[in-house]
Order: sequence, then C-alpha cells, then structure tokens
Amino acid sequence: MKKLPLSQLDALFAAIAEKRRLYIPAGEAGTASFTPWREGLKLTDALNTARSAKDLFFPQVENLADFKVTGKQIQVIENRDPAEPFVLFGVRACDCRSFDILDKVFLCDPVDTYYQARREQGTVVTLACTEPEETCFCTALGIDPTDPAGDVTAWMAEGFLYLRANTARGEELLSSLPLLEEGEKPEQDRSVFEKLPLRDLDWSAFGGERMMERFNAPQWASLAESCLGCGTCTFVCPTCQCYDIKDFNTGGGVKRYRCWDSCMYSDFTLMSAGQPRPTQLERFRQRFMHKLVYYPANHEGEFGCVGCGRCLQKCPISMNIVKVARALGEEAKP
Amino acid sequence: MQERVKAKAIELLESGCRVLGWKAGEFFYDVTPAVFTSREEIERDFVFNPFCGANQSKYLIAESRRGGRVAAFLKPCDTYSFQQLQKEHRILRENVYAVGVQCPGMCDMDALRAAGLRGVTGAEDRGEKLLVHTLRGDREVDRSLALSERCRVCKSKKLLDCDEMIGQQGEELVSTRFTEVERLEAMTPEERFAFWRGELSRCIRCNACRNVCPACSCEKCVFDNPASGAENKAPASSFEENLFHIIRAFHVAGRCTDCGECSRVCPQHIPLHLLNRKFIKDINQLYGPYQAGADLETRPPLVDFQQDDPEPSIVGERGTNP
Amino acid sequence: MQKIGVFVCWCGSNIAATVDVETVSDALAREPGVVFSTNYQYMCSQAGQDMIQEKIRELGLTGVVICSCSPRMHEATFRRACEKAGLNPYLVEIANIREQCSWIHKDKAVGTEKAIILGRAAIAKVQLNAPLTAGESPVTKRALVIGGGIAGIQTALDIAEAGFPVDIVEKKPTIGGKMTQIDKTFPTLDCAACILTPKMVDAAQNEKINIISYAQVEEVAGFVGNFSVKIRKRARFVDETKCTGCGLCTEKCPQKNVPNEFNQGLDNRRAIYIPFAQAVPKVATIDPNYCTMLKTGKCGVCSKVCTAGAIDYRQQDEIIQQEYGAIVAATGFEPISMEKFDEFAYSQSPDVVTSLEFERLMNAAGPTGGTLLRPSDGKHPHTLVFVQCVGSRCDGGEKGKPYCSKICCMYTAKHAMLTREKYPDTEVYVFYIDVRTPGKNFDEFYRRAVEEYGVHYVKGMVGKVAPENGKLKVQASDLLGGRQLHIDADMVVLAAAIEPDRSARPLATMLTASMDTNDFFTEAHPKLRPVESPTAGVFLSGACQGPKDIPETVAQAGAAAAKVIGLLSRDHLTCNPCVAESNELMCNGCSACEKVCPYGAITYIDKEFRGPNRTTLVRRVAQVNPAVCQGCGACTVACPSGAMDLKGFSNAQIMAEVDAICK
Amino acid sequence: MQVNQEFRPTIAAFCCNWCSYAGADLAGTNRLQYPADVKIIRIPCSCRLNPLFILRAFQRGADGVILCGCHPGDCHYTTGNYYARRRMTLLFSMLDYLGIERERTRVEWVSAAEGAKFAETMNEFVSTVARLGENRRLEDLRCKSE
Repeated sequence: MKKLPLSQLDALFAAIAEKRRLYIPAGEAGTASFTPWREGLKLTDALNTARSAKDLFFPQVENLADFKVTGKQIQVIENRDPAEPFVLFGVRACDCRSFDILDKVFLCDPVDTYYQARREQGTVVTLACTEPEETCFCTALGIDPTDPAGDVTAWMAEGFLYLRANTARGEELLSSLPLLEEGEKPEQDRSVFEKLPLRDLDWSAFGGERMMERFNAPQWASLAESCLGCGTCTFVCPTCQCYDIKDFNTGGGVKRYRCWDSCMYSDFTLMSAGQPRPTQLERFRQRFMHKLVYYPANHEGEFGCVGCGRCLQKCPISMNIVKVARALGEEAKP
Repeated sequence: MQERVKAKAIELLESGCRVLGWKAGEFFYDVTPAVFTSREEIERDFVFNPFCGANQSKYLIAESRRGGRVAAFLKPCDTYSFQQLQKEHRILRENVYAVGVQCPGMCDMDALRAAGLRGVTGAEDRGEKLLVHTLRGDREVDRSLALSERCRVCKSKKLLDCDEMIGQQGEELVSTRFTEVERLEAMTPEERFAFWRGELSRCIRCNACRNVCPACSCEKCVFDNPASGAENKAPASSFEENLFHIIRAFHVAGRCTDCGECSRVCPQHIPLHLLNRKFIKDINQLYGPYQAGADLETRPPLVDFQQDDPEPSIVGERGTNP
Repeated sequence: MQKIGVFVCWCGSNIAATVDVETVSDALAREPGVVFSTNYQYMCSQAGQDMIQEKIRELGLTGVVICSCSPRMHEATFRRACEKAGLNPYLVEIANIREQCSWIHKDKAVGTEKAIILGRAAIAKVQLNAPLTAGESPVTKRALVIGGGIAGIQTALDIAEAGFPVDIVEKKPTIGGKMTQIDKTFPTLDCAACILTPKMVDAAQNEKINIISYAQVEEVAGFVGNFSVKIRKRARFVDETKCTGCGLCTEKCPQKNVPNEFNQGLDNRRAIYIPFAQAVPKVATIDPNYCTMLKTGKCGVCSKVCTAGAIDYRQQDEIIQQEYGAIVAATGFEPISMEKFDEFAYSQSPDVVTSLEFERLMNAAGPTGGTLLRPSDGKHPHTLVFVQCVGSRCDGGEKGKPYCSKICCMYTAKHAMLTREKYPDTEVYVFYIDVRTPGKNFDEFYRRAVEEYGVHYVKGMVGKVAPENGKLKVQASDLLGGRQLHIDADMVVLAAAIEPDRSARPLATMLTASMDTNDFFTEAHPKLRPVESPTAGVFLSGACQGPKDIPETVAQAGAAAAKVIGLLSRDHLTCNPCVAESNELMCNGCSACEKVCPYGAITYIDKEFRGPNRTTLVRRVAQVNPAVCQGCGACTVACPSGAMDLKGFSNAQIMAEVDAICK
Repeated sequence: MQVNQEFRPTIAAFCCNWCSYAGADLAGTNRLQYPADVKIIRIPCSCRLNPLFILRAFQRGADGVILCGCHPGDCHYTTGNYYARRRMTLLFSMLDYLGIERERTRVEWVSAAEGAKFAETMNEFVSTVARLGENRRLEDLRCKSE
C-alpha cells in the first residue's frame, strides 16, 4: 500500500494529469460532477456527484456517424469521439460496482465498441466512503463502501491518502507516480454505516425467480400514479444503460448520435407499430422490473442497483427504488 | 396542521371523494403525492408536513377527469396554478373539492443540504424551529434556513377559489422575487451570457422542469414530437441553452404563476425560475401588472394587446437595466 | 420520392442580366428531389407555361419550383398552369429572384449565388407541400339586417331589390331610427320625414323584406353563408296581425304620464302607444313598465275599446330561429349622456337641451307643434347659445370621446339658421373649437348661416352655464377676440357627442366581429374594405362603424348591400385552402388560439379519444372552420404544443426554408 | 471593435405577405439596392412568426433575424401584428437577458408603399449585424459546415 500526505494531493493530481486526462469529482453538493482536472481544481466535499461516474464510459451523447450530403451524393463518415487514456479519480464503491453491471451489458457479444474503447482507456481510482448520506444503501446490496474495487482503491485518513493497486492497470498507474511512500492505512471506524437507515433493506422478494408474480403485483398502480414521467432517476442512475439513436439534420447532412433514453419517457422503445408500454405505469414498472428482476434473471442473481441513493435525492416527487422495494417486499412476505 | 389536514382528508373521503394528498416516505422529507381511496390508507400513510411543498394542482388535470370527485389540499401558490388550469379548461372544477391550506412557507431538503446538513434521517416540526436528526446526532435549525427560495420571496398567501379553508385567508404580499432578475439585468451582456451558459450548460434534459410544470401540460410537447421538426432528445450541442429553455419559458409566459416547481425539481440546480420571472417582470412593466391564475377572466397578456403597446425596440432603448 | 421540376426564368434580361440563369438551373438540378431543371426566356409566356405543363405530364412531377418574379405577380398564373397539367396548384412554389434578387443587386456573382439559395429554400419548402383543395360551403340566400334606421332600411331595400329575402330586426316598436326624430336635413333643409317615411313604407310593403320590430338578436352561430340566428321578439301585448293602428286605445288609456321617448321625454305618452303617426309597423305597443293592467291586473281599458280585439295581455316573448347567409350590423348611434357635463347646467335647467331635444322642439310633430318655446316656461326664447363639441374631441377620454362626432357642426349650423329664419328677433351664438364642413355644399351652407342669417360664430369654449333668474348666464371665451364673454341666454343647446348604440357591444361579441376602443365596429380594412367586418359574412352599415351623416350613411348602406348581394348571389363559397388546422391528438383545448383568432373561426368540442389499453378519454379540442379562417396564423404561435398549424405555411415548411437559407 | 471586411452575415428576413413582402417587391421594382445577405421568407402575417423559427435560424447559422409586418393598425388580418409585437418584444427582451446581442434581432413595420424604407432598413440592419460579427452565442456547432 502506498501513501501520500493529503497536502500533496494537488501535486499527485498534477503528476497524473501530465500523461493523461484526469477527472476528479468537483463542485458543490448537489451539482458536483467529474470534471477534467486543472491547476487549482479541488475535490468536492460532497459524498457523491450529481450524475454518476458512468458518464465517462457511457456519455449521455455520443457521435456515431455523419452523413454528408453533397447534391445527390451521400457520404458516410465515421465520427467516433476519440478515446484517449484517462484516469477517473474518486469513484465511490457504488459507482464502481455500476461499471461491472454496465460491462455485462455492453461488453457481452456483440460488444459495444464505443463503450469498450473508453473502458480500455480508463483507469478507475476509487475512494472509500467515511461519511455516508442517509440515502446510501450500497451495504444492503453487498457492497463495502469502505473497501471499494477499481484499478486502484484510495482512502483518506488522518491526513494521508492511501492507495492500493488492485489490477495490473492500477499497478502501472501507481508505479508511474512520484511522491508515493509505502504505508498501511489505519483501521476505519465503521460504526456510522451501522446506523444507516436503509442498511437492512430486504431484497428477498426480488431476483429472477418470481418474475410474473412481481410483474403482476397490484402495488404498481399506486407506486406509479404520481410519477411525472421525467428522466431524472434514469439520468442520475449509474446503472441505467438504455439509449436511443437519433439523427440530427444539420441542413448539409445528418449527424447520427446516440443518447441516453429513459424508460420513463412516453417515446421509450417507440416503434412503428406503436408503443409497447403505452402507460406510465408500464414504463415505471419496466424500470424497476429491469433492475430488480430482469437483470438478476440474466446475470446470476446480481441486482441492477448499486444503492448510491441518487434517485432518492433527485426524484421530484420522491418516488424511488427503496419505496418500490418496500412496497413489493411487504407484499412478498408471508 | 398535520392533524387538521388528516382529519379533513378522512372526512372528505367518507363524503365520497378520492383524496389527493401526501404519502409518508422513508424519511421525514421524502413525501410523495398520492391519491387515497380508503380510510386505512389515510390513517397509515397520510402526512402533511413542512416538506409537502410540491404543487399538486397539475395532478388535478387527470384526476378531475377520472370520474367522481377528488379532494385536494392546495397551498396559496398552488391555488394560482389551480385557477390558471381551469382558465385553460384543463381542470374540470366541478369534479374537484379544493381545500385551501394556509402556508407558513415550505421546506426544501436541498436548502437543508446546502446549509451543510448531511445524513439527515428525520426532522420534527417545532414551529419556528426544525429539529433535524442526522447520522451524527440531532441539530436544531431555524425553519427559515430550510425554506425553499420561492417561499422566502412568497408573493401571496391568498387562497383562491377554495371550497373550504384550513387556516386564515391571507393577503398578497410585497415580494422581493425580482431582485435576482434585476441583479442579472444590471450585468453586462457578456456577464449575463456567461452566467446563463454556466447554468444552462448543466442541463441534462431530464425534462423534470417541464413535466412538473402545471403550465407545461401539453398533450404532446413540441420538443418530444419528431413531427414538429424541433424535436431534440438529448443535450447534444447547445440545444438546451439556445432553444429548449427559451422556448419553454416563452410557451409558459403569461401563464406561469411563478410556483417555482421548475427550480425545485431541477437535479442540476439550474435557477430556471429566473427565466420565467424575467417574462413576468417584463409583462408587468410593459403591459401592466398581471398575475397568471389570479382570476378566470382577464386575457393572458400574450393573447391580448393594446394599440399603444411599446415597440420591440424598447428592449434596446431602455438599456440593460429597465 | 419527390420529383421536383425547377424552372428558372430569365425575364428577358430583367433576371438574366444580374443572375446567371444557367448556373442557377444547373446548381438546383443537383438538389435532392430535383429531377428536372431548366431556364427559359419568359416562363410566364404561353411557351413557358407549355413547357412546365409538358414536363409535369412527361416526368410526373410532384412539385414545381419557379424561380421568377414575385409570387404576388405570377403565383396565380403558374398555379393555374400547373393545375391544368394535373398538378395540384398548391404544389407550386415561387422563388422570387427578380424583385428580391436581380433587381437589387448589380454584381452577377452575388445575384447568382443568392438566386441559388432562394431556389433551394423554395425546393426545401415544396418538398413538404401538401396538395390542398379549396373547400366549398353553401350559401343561405337570406340576409339579416340588425337595426332599422335609415342605414338598415336602405341596406334592406337594396338587398331586396336584387331579389334576396331580408329580415330587419329593430329593437324599438317601429323602424325609422334617429332620422324619424329629425326635423330638417342639412344642407338642403328638406324635411326628414318627407324623405324617410316613404322608404319605411317601401320596406314594409316589399314582399322580400320582413320587419321584426320590438326584437333583439340573442344568439348568433355559424359562419359566412351559414349563420344561424336566434331572435327574441318581445311581447308587445298587441296582436300585430289584428291591430289596425287606429290609435283609439292610445287616446283612451288612463295612464297618461309616461315620458315620450320619441320626443326625448319632453312630453308624455300613454302606456299603450304608437311612437308616432308614420310608425312602421303601425301597431300599438303596451309599455309593461307603466300599464296598470299588466302591473296590477286592474284596468283593461284598451282591450275594451279595441274593436279589432288585438289586445292580448298574456302575450309572451317569441323566439325566432332563422338561417342567414349574411348579416349586416346597422345598429346606429345615440347621443352620449350629459351627466358628466354639469358645467353646462343640463341637469339644473330644462332650458339647457341637447341638439336632438332641440330638433324635437323645432319639429311640427314635436311637443310644441313646431313653435320654439322654452321648456321651462313655454315662452319664446330670444337669445340662444349653441355649444359645439360637447363630449367630442376630448383628450384623455374620461369625460367624453376622443373622436370628432362629425355631424354636429352641420346640424348646429342648420339649427342656428332655422332659428334665425323663423324668428329673426333672436340672437344666436355658436361656440366652436373648429368648424368642420368637408362635404358637398357643406361649407357654403355654414357660410350662409354666418353671412346671410347673421349667426354669431365664436371660436372658443363655453366655460360655465349658470341658471339665474330665469336666464342662463353663459360664460365663454372668445379666442379670436381675446376676451371673455358673458351672455344672458334663454336657451342653451348642447351638441352632444354621439356614441355607438349600447346594443352594439354585445352584438359584436355574438358576431365575433371586432370593435375599436370606442365600440365602433372595425372594418376589415380601413381603406379597402370599409363596409366589411373582418369577420367574413358580417357587413357594416351606417354609424355603427363610425359617426356619419345621412348621405354617407345611405351610401355605406348601399355599399354594404352590394357586398351582401355579391355574397348571396353565389351558390357556394370557395374557401381559401391555406387555413389553420388543429391536430386533435395534440390539442390541449386551452383556448389560446380562440382568443387570438380575429374571425371567430375556432370552436371547441368535447371529443372522445381512445387511450391506451382500451380506455377512452374525453378531451376538449379545437376545431377550425375552414370557411371562416382567413389564414393569418396567429393561432399557430399561440398554440404551445404545435397542434395548430397553417396549411401552405406550416411550421415544418417555414423551418425548412429557414434551414435552407441559413445553411 | 475590429470590423472584418470579409465577413458577410446571413440574415433571415420574415416578411408578411400583404405589406412588407410587397414593400420588398417595391424596393426591387425601384431598383433600390441592399445587400444580398438578406434572404426573405414570406409568411402570411407577422403573427405567423413563431419565436421557434427565429431561434432555429440562429441555430442554423443566421447572424441576424428581422421581422417586417404591416404598420400597427394596418394589419390585413386586423390584429395580427399587435400579437406579433408583444411576442417579439418579450422574446427580444429574453434574448437580451440571456446575453445575446440585442442588435441581432429587429422588428420593423414596412408598408407596401415603403420600398425605400425596406431597402434602408435592410442596409442598416446588415451593417449593424456585420459589425457584430458572426453569431456565436446561439449557433449550434453541429450545423457548421466544414
């Protein structure tokens, strides 16, 4: 394990940024985001960014191809945003777990090469949590916020930054950096995590097993009734992975891009034959069924939620996965 | 207040109404709008606390068309939206039993978080104070600290068009709500441009502002409609800065009651209300005071005119600080 | 797939001199969707049109773009030509490369480049053009004239003359209007009754004209060619078909103290009355506010004396529902109330009268039998003061009207002249701001009053009138003489401003016809369409459109009739196909479009829609009546959802042009 | 400010069919010159101009947008330009508030008889916009042709 006085954090960042782009969580609580590091940029004091770290691998908008029209000729131009090596510092345990979930979707056959390119170029430095929010429930999903995964795990304690490489890529990063000394991190006080109000969420009613029972649960109607159909939950969610492909007519051609879609939107998976989920109830249900039933059914019981709590904080009407879990979980109890 | 509202909810339910109210959540603050149809539900889940700030009038568009009567608890500012939506024939008034609830200002979790409170697991309403429970122990804070922006500059405590009231009827207030608009107007164009670029470029086009807005209740939004030619689904390039938010504000100009929901729900904390307030301020100055939703009769300023209205060149003539 | 033909016109050298037409047609040939592009010397010539038609037939063109002069010049020509070749005329677009390009640029390269861009914009638009068909709506061949004054009578007579049935709705018991109250007319001084009453009789006897008196319009639905009108005919408690107009009842009625409105309340009539001897219809009417029988059930004298048995105390209001093709508003005017002009002591002294009252005092059929006597003591007045512009041309408008009432200068001159003629022993003063006499023989008339009749015209306003010892102390300024005048007058006559009849405002609402701030009806165009309302099928006759004298009123009445005849002589109306259209699936029913529509073309219906999962939902949605819509597009911008769009100038079409231009 | 001699602005001019479009035609008939940068789009009435079209023009690379309509009181449809006037006043004020150069937008009432005024207005507007330079604040980079 390496260590570095926190007073030298800026120097460390500068050293990383010398060779590759470095993103760190910066900004005020509520709007903090992963921001390209520049001289003087400070780490946010917020626990987490408003949008998740998935943006760096799966950005909200991404160019796919251009079609240039000259007279009656159409030329297809590959227009991939170039992937360059980068380091993502300060990813929390929850967001880090979300990469595993996204990998299972985008890196399985057929591989999403746009995602893959970024994934291969990115080195993830996670940061252990010490001050959780009341909305945190990663522990209820088997994640240890004090010992996150990633290529490198970082801890901040007693004036030092401790770093541990978990992968070859992590080793490579650490070995390239100056200023680091050997050191062991002190034992962390975990008592605050024991006080988290959502730590004991019961997920036993979910998983791939009881699909139709959950699908037909009567509770969906009252859960969905006040949903506004905005995309906030999906856009702040680290594991939402749906996208749409759109064409933008520039006048001189077409720019084809993909962008995040939201199952909350009325045109979600709209096809020429119509909308397979015509009501908000069905779209609302889709979101939670996907995370809590379909995804586990396809991925050995792993849930599509990492307990980051963003949807709890951001939903305009305070409807969220925890309330869904409670309502449907209650039902399932004998 | 909680007990009176709850008792009224039960009474109205038993008189045959469905009741639009608030359902308790995990914490004190995460209440969800809900329609109650049984006494058990109300007794178990119904809450009315300082965090019940969302404007529920928009739900009445659908609820008033569902058959039967629906009862709703509306704060003064909600009643303006309620009346505006009637004016636009969206809410069927005869199917709504409106209970006006006088309001001391509503709290906002984001305001508490901005005040540095973290890990808030609960709170107790103690009148002027709020006792906040956190993961690291309890803290007592002034209720004013927790008030949302719109409540700090509340424009009216008047309850409009209610079938009944809980609490006293209030008055229109002298509000300082245009101060921030004035501050921006006083800037140079470059500063204003930088300010708005900074704010609007955070937009993730989640549409929360639009979907929560009572005025934005179009059957189909132009920005969602591929046939409109103006559709744009994602924050690609500068579409939100240059089109979406300007047109959205324009579409609700003269109809926006300044309820402030757009800013409340924005996950990126963009002060969208400052766009709407600019229109309101301009309308008041150029065409005479107008408050959307204040009555059912007055023609909204954008579907009205006077022969001697000022010319558009007034924008240049009056300078940056009108 | 679109097959667009582009035809670039040289217009001789008008275009070709500053636009390289060859380059333009070549460049446009390469645009998406274009299958043919050429240029020609005179595209509008027969040879040019033949070429367009030939290419439409040969290539099966789906759209045509003509780069030529302004569409205001030849759009119709080219549309017709294309239509003859089987292409819908609305699939033709014009790129204006003459007036808006070749003629305003000198540099050929610049002109050519711009012409290409304008051509591209037209191509982009025509790609989105839809074939439009002008709809037709039938015309009900019957006209309604609202108001039975000289304006309404003349309009009705002229329409009837052309063979169309016409109804006159008059709110008073008789037609005739204000002109019946007038004694002599300027500038000829012929007797008003002598020229009006024969017209009233003509109207009554014309079998095409149906007079519905003592009645008011209650509801108007429909649109041009197809109005449906509900008329309330008030109970007059006398059977019109039986009453012979003998007048016996009006002599026997014991209720004698009813102010006689025909004489401006200067004398009294009975509770059952015929307004005046030449009334049309000449039937009695019971005034329910004064009739003892109707109020208390005790009396019945009229019933007893009526040999025709026409009295019917139980008569009810009658509702008449009728269809019309055209409606003429001829609601006329009334003098404004003198309430706010206390400086003239109108309410303090009966000897201060309005001009219309003076008119009755001078009239042989009036309360004094035509002898000028002071209302207060019935004595002959020796000094008369006429005050002009009372309530006219008032700035600020709180007290009076901002406009000039137009007729006062002339009738005051008439009154002054008549007074001096009949009573040479009188002194007559006229106080004026300006004397306005812009009419045929008007100025001569005024000068006769001054020069031949010795009327004292004083430029200046009367400041105060104070009744004192049977006299009226008039305090006034003489602006030209630069002095204050004090006149002891016997009578003061106020030339009260005129305003639209009070019934006009609610009527305008029913007709969705627009009004100005003074409640005069607005014309469709102040210069070019002065007798039409902007609402199609509604026409304006007389003073309801603005202050007018009799000849002007009659002229306008005739003009309105001509417009009505033009409309009614058609079996069908062809509608402008470039009208607004509401997409019901997107309509919110919010009424914004309806509010900005100047024509009342938008109505709402509750319509059932299929929702998801076999549900249904009733929503309020806008509907545009294509026969009424004129295609301005105000509604399309008021509509936030874009449900309202304009055919021929759709959102998508305009944005396509924008894109092409800004590319 | 440095004036770029080479810069030619793109101007979209929306003209109502009855007055201003005819006024533009009259300018042409009288051979009154104004820069080719102005491209006219014919609309039935000034009230047909949706603010969306203006922003669209800027998005697509317009440097200035001008609306011409009948003089207030002379609208062919009686009231259209009154509505247009309110809409444009508020929109322009909003653009100003957002820091967009207010000289890039303009409304001018031009009758069918005012060919000279039309040409004059366009000359003046083009030079004003040319002085401001390229519209960078409202453009959409996707529409930049390379």
